[in-house]
Amino acid sequence: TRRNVETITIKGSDTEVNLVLQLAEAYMETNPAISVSVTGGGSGVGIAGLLNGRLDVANSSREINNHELVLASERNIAIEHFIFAADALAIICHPSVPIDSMSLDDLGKIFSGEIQNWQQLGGAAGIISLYGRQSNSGTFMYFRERVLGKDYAPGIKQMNGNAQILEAVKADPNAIGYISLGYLTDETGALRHGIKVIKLTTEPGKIAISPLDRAAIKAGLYPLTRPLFHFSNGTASDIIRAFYDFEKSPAGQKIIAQNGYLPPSEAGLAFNSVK
Amino acid sequence: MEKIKIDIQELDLFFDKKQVLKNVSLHIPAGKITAIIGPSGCGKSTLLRSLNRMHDLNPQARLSGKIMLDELNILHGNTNVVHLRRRIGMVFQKPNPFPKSIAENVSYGLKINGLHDKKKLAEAVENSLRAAALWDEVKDDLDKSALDLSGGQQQRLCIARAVAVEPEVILMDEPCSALDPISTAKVEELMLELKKKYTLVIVTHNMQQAQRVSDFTAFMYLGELIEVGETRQIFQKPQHDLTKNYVEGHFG
Amino acid sequence: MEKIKIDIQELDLFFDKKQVLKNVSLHIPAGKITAIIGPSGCGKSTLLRSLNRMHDLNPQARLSGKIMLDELNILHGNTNVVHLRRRIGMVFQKPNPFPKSIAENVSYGLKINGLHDKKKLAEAVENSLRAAALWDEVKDDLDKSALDLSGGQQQRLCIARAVAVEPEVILMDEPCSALDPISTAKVEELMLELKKKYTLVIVTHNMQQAQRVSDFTAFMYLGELIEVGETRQIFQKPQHDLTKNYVEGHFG
Amino acid sequence: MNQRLFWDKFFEKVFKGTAWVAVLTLVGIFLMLLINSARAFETISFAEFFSGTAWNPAAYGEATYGIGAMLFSTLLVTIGAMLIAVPLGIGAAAFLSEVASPRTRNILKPAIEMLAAVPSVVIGFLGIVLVAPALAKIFDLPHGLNALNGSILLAIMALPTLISVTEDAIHAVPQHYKEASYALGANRWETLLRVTLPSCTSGILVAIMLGLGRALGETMTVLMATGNATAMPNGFFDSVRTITATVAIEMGEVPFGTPHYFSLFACALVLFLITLLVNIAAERVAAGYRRKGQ
Amino acid sequence: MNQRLFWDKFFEKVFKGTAWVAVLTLVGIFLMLLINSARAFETISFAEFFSGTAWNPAAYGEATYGIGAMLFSTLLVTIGAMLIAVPLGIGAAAFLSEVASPRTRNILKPAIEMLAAVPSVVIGFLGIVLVAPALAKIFDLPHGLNALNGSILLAIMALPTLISVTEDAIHAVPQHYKEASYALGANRWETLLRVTLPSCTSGILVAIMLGLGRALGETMTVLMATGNATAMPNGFFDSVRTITATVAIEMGEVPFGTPHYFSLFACALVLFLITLLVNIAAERVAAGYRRKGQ
Ligand SMILES: Nc1ncnc2c1ncn2[C@@H]1O[C@H](COP(=O)(O)OP(=O)(O)OP(=O)(O)O)[C@@H](O)[C@H]1O
Ligand SMILES: Nc1ncnc2c1ncn2[C@@H]1O[C@H](COP(=O)(O)OP(=O)(O)OP(=O)(O)O)[C@@H](O)[C@H]1O
Ligand SMILES: [Mg+2]
Ligand SMILES: [Mg+2]
Repeated sequence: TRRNVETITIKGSDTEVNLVLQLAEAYMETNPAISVSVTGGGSGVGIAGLLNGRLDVANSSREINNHELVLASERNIAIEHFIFAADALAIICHPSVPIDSMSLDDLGKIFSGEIQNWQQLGGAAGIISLYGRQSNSGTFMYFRERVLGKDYAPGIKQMNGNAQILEAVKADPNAIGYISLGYLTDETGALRHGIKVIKLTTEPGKIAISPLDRAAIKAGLYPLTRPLFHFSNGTASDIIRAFYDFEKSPAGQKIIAQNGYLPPSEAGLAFNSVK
Repeated sequence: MEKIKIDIQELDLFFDKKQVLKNVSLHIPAGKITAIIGPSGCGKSTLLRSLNRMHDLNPQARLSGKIMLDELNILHGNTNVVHLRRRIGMVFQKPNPFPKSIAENVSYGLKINGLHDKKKLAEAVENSLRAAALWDEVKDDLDKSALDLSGGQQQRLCIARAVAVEPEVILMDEPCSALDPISTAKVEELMLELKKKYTLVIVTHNMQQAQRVSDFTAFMYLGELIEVGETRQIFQKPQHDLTKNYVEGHFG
Repeated sequence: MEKIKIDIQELDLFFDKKQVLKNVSLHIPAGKITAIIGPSGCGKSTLLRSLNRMHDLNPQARLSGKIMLDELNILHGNTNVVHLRRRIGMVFQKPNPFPKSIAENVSYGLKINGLHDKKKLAEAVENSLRAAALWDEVKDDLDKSALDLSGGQQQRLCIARAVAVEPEVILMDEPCSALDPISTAKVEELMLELKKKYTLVIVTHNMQQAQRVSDFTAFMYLGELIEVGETRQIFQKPQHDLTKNYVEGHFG
Repeated sequence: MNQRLFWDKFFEKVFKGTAWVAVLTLVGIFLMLLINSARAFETISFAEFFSGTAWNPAAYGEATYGIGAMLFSTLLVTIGAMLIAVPLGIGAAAFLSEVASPRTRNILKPAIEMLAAVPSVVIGFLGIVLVAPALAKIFDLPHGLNALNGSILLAIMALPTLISVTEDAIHAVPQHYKEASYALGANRWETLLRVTLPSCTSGILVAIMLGLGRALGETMTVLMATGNATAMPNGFFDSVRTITATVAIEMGEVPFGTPHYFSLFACALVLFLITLLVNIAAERVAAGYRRKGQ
Repeated sequence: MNQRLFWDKFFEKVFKGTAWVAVLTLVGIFLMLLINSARAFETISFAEFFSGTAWNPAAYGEATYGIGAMLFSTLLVTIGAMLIAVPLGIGAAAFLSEVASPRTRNILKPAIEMLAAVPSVVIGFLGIVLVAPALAKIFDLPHGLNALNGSILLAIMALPTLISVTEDAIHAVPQHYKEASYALGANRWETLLRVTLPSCTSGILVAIMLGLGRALGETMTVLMATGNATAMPNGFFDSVRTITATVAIEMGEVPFGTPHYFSLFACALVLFLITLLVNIAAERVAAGYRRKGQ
């Protein structure tokens, strides 16, 4: 390249973009010879970029799917993955909704359109108004895999980012939506105004867990916790590996925690193909 | 004395800083034809356009003085210019037909005044075009564009258009400049016909024409009204040297 | 016989389906003034505009026949119209100054012909304006917009503009229609001056003017060229009844 | 004279050259769309594409490629936008050129043209935080992220073009036409409606077509403010997803050369064809008008 | 007569009404931007905002809000786009109205207006798959996602507006001006350059301003094709991130009411002010031209 600097081009998940950007900056401060560029667009965009040969690393908040794996092998791309942090999805609704907790099953039925009225869950009558992300977002896919197991209701409003879901839910008395843990609280760590967090149960009878309950999350009890991935083509080069190492280091993990994200789970670390 | 239809009193007109009319006072008698003559650029068109407030459209024009149409103060800010122009029709120096059909050009004024009866409109179009000596040439092309007419045909069309709405006063700025002698004669006949009911003010460079049709003649020079009087008197016994030189300078 | 400058042979002209010129043949002698007369709408302007291919701009116009300028076939597809128009200048019936200053209007033609010397341009502007009897009125306003001139002033400006580029042939479509007798006399002087070097074709409705200035007169009627001959002959011994009626119908 | 001939030739070359570069670029884009679209129909049937109402290429089950609902949504939002923008735009243009004082005009005109540069995200944002709550309140809806919101925002985005181009077209109408009308006793509005506007139909048409193009092709704003739901809408109060929003969202994530990829080009082509049809129809109407008017 | 008076009043009301609705909407947007921008400067200093070159509101250490690099990038891309689009646009417009046969014109004009409706993503996409590799090859660069790519794409997007509006302005110049020029022996190009174009400067200005607005305000395309790097660029071959791209990227994710949120409005306001300045400057030039021309 022209300026005698090695570059890593990273693109993908909007959930990860701010976090990885900060990690990259902290990394570049100590390694001026390496330039890391980070952009968003959605997990799908990142993976597509990798498959189309235009990226070094794709950020993704979901696993790569079969369809993409087939394309990768057709194009002789060997996907390597690295989990560097974890995120949790919070379910939020308008404070006027008189429901505090629900089962994962009911949540799936709401988002797939089988339950359409708050009355069916014991609330006041009102057509449930769904807010989610767009199909290029990893969160969209993750939530569909994990919670629905089928297609979203066609009436779901696909918003452009976490902040927009947040604002839309605030304004709509029948709203329910999902957002990343990092957007739930403000700088001081307090829950943002105008929304309500729904606690989730995995099986009937079990106690409902709030995503604000750090201890429960650490213990792996909150059901919507997910790993955050980096994907690369083939075995990661030395400079990419060095960046991964920085993310694993205490300095890197501190940045992850500061941003409201979680360290990778044990299972995640074990799953990594880049060690 | 005749009844005065329009009374111009001490009219000054500036375009920006240039004074084009200088203290012009003139009586236009009702039911007569008044001709305004004078060398090119002396302010004839400007004076004519003052009478129906055409200078309103030009932000550079400033007028002072007074013009009365019967009891109506023409230059007053509260005067309804739409009503005023309805009463004072105009034929412009450069023929300016609308980019519409010949028939629509003539019926435009009637339509905006609320006449929508097709038969009556067609009649009025025919009568006006006949009066302006254009009917025979265009009767088969009434729905053709007026912009495709020859210069003289456009001029007659504009006369027909102005006559169609039957205003009380008709201002004509060189209405025969593009016309051959025969058409000119017909338009002059029309003027004599019109003055039975209406008041006419015409601008002309044709001294013979002024003598043939007008009852009164006003001579302008460099923005000033030099002399006005009965046509015969102006041409035969002009009071002023300037007038004398001008009307005698004619030839042919 | 005089040298023939322009030779029109069996010219037909249609606008769409309407025939406006019918088998017109006419010789324009070099160094003379040829006047074209005829009632309004008979095709005078159309004929004039054929000579410098102005109808090229109108897709509806179709011409057939032949027009020769010296050895040049004017209507031929390969003829360089730019050179042609450089040789044949034109004053249009409706004065059409550019929306530029008075000086720029006159110098335009010279500039596009490569004259850029400021002093020479200024001289040419002055000479042309003087020739068109406009200099005294506008000499202090040379950089004012030409659109603010009076009708007659615009007409003289267009004459000055056409004369400035010194074409071989000058076509003038009613060049004095908006002019007072004195300006008219000056423009006529100009024409007589010009014909010493150039060839002139004028359209006029003024029979006296035709008699005063032209050497030859052509009479048109409904698109046909009825008669052409020496001016005296046409006005005093017309061969054709139509001509006779027309020239005798004049009055004053 | 030789020099002059040289410049003649030179300018002729330059103008023809630029014209062809511009035109060929645009033609190239069109062809590129056409070729890529054609490949979509190797796997997707025409019938499914145009009559299907479900667009779900990333479906959990089988992918479906029906643009019905999106097409209807697009038309809904765009027609709504034009219904708002065209009268407002022409009215404002007429006001600026015929009524407002030169001073007012000199302030307002640049201000309006300036608004052509508001980034579409900002307008979309306004849709979420201002228009949506207002609509919800006025029409007593749970939320205002619907087709109407999109129409309003697109109208706002089309307005600068519409006003500015129309104003200029009105301004270019020769003064003597207006004088002739006034002298016959017509008032300002009659003159405007019967003389001025008919004399500049072609300019107004350009304004409308560009406004329409802007509305049809705009992505960000609709994507943010219409709720972006793929279901077939029942009216202006339902959330909708337009064709452009779909193309915008999915273009980034789709791997090259797949049916999904080609189908997005087919979507863009449909937008083209809509504009073309409207354009041809509008030209017809205007031509009829002009013919009558002459 | 009474009825006529009623309609007079009615139309007067309607036109004034529409004009005011349109104008107030646009003024409202402006005020909204202004107010939100003002709040940005409660926490961010003016000096930092305008002279700082690092834009990093989500920084690891302290957030920085300097629009220097972005502003320079925006100007680079936009000026580049205008340098390409304006000559091409005027050339093509002149060609269409003065040279092309009516047939050609009737085919090309709607085709060009149609291209105003190509969604910006599609153009951005072209930038990635066609223009970027071409640039990389021609100029021997590692990749073509740079300012030049953005300029080219924005020029393409501005072309339909530029061509269409300019063509119409040229078309509206009264025929008799051209006749006068031809009759003096001017050729087509001289007539165009010295008579026709000077008579429609205001229309061409509108075309340029709208094209500029489009280029400045466009998000998707630049976001996709310029490489989106926040570093200060050294020239057209560096990756850049424009102000609109920044606003577009960050608007979706920034929590409301934070300094970051307000700073995005300040960014949008800067875009406004650029357009305004250009507009005023252009009006001056044109007015000078007109004054000289009269
Ligand atoms: N562009 C055109 N399209 C169709 N018809 C036309 C066009 N121009 C002129 N005509 C018609 O051709 C005939 C001749 O017109 P022309 O302008 O040559 O007349 P003219 O002899 O100059 O008349 P005038 O003395 O009134 O100027 C007229 O009947 C006119 O209506
Ligand atoms: N809009 C204007 N702005 C500035 N000056 C003007 C304007 N209109 C006319 N003039 C000037 O005012 C004077 C009178 O013009 P006007 O048109 O009244 O002359 P006129 O007597 O009608 O001449 P003509 O017989 O040539 O038509 C002229 O010197 C002209 O240059
Ligand atoms: Mg006059
Ligand atoms: Mg004629």
